[in-house]
Amino acid sequence: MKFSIVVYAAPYSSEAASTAYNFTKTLLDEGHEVYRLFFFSDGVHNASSLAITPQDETNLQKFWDALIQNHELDSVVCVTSAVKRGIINQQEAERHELAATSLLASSEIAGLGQLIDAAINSDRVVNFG
Amino acid sequence: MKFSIVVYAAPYSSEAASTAYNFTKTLLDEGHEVYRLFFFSDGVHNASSLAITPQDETNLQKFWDALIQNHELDSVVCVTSAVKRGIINQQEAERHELAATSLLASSEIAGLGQLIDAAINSDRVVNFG
Amino acid sequence: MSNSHTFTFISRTAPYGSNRPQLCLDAALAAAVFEQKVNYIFMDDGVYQLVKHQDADAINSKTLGNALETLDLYGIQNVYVCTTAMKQRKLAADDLVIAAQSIGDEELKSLLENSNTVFNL
Amino acid sequence: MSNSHTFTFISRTAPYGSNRPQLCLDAALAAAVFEQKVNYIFMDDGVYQLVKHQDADAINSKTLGNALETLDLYGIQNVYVCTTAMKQRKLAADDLVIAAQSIGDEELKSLLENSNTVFNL
Amino acid sequence: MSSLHTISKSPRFNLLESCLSAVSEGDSIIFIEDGVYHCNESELLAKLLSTSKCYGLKEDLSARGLEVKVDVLQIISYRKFVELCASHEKIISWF
Amino acid sequence: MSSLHTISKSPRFNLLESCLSAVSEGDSIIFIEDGVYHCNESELLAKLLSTSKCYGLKEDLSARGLEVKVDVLQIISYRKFVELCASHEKIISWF
Repeated sequence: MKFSIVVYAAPYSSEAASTAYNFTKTLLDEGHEVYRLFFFSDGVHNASSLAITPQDETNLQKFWDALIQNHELDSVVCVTSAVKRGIINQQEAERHELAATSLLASSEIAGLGQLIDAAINSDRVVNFG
Repeated sequence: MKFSIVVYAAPYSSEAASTAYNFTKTLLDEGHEVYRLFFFSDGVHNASSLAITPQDETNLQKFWDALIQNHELDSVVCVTSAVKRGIINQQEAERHELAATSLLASSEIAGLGQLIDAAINSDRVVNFG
Repeated sequence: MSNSHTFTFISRTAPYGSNRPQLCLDAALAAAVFEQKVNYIFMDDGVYQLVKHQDADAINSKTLGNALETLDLYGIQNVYVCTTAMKQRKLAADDLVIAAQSIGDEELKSLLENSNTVFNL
Repeated sequence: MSNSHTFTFISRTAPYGSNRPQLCLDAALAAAVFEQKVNYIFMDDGVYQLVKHQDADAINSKTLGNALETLDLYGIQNVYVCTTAMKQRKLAADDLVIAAQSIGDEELKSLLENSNTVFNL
Repeated sequence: MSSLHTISKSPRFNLLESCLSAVSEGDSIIFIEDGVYHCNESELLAKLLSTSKCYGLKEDLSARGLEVKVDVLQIISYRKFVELCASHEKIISWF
Repeated sequence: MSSLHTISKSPRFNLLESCLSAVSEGDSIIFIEDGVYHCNESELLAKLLSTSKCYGLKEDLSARGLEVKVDVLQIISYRKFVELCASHEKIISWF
């Protein structure tokens, strides 16, 4: 079955980001398919490339990154949510003359159309916030 | 009177960050003193140097940055909260071999001792979350 | 893109305190742009979004009451408020910035049953 | 640093769902390190932090029940639970991972009145 | 057209109350994250049993040290959570 | 040693209930952000009046289009909010 997963919560502040990760991992293990991951609102922080965690704690951003790469998932961060939260890619950085990027290469920035498209083309949408 | 302000909330997701800003601005206008701003938990995102906001919206990070610089405020982001949320300075970036920094130069990264010190040395501590 | 999908958006939170009302609205407008069937339901504290005479300039924010008028501009006509939520908050239809149909629990359930995707913020 | 300051930390939220219990604990331990007088109060859902037999490995988290034992290690002995919160959640002293003194509203008020700084998470 | 409702905040936030006004006969409810603190309110859950099946996520229950009476709700793993999402026509998340 | 309590979430989150078990005679309460939705519950506030002064932050009230009966609480600006923080010995924030 084709799932899309929407994540509204940042890692570390709320358990929801971790639940979304566990859920996504399980559904892939069970042979289901991910049509799209969509990171919305504070959820965009799951795709930060700059997070550093202590060795005894989970680096959820790295977990997502590995999952996305290993399964070649389509992972999108909402543009409106991302840029105002400082999650930016090369293109946005250049456009606004910022010296850095902060988005993991495994995700791309796109609009809310990708969320609507995901809902239309998935069998199930599951929201975590 | 000497105030310290503690901010737990990120901009845009909750009104608390904006309330904290308005409050701090007002107390300075009224002739009070800020002993320290302390950004804790998701509050560290107020000190992000990478935020881009649409022209018709408030860039709260820039507002804080200007206020801190104009009044030469002591502004601290909690190290434990910051690094796992991808808010890092040059030193952390180099130590973890990350290509970018994301902390506004007007704030510095420090430990919770600075929060306790602020409480001891201020007449009032006001928390916004 | 297929046009047979029904989206229902439930907006349950108060304006300004959090960004959830704006997220819900943005997502609904996106669905409308894609020419999908959209229901928009105000429930719980969400009905506060509809109160007249809002002016959020003083708190560095955009006024949401005005933004809700865009629902109509984007062709979203199925706009509902939960009767219970209105009563609990002592609000009447006259207090609201846009026209919305009052619904009880049974109508709410039926709207949800007939939806393909529900966003609940 | 002056030693006459009394800090009171109120921890009101459930473990794991949010990071607030951890923030509260971290701040209290920092106050203890600075050799300040510290009160630590579990109120509302915060009493859930004290439930025995927690094991957060499966949700990629550190087990908070264990972490609370560090209160004692850092010399924080004034640890309280609100009687009302315990009763509402059907918890008894035996269910708790550390010893804590039960307090009613009057004792809570008096602790707060005699504090210089209150962190309320 | 049955729905699976997820509830992920403590009872303090009254999400179940809102959820119940939207639950149709045949829908199911799963308690996750801090939502698992609903699992000890056996009277409330017993009432729910007539219209809906209730589930609690094992990982969140054991993280919190919660023991639950299994006659009013079923304790399930992430695997079964995914299965429930597949077997219900849509998922409505309350958070 | 009077305290100023700030309440910044909607009544839905029951913060006032928790706050009241911690409010001493002579303390004050200010409603800010979504907390200003408490300002219309005149009965509740009238009861509070016997022990505590209640305030609502003007900017948050007008943002939300709320009209308030000024006999049970005082509508104040940020300036007065700062002044209250200075005139109370400590501030306890409920959020």
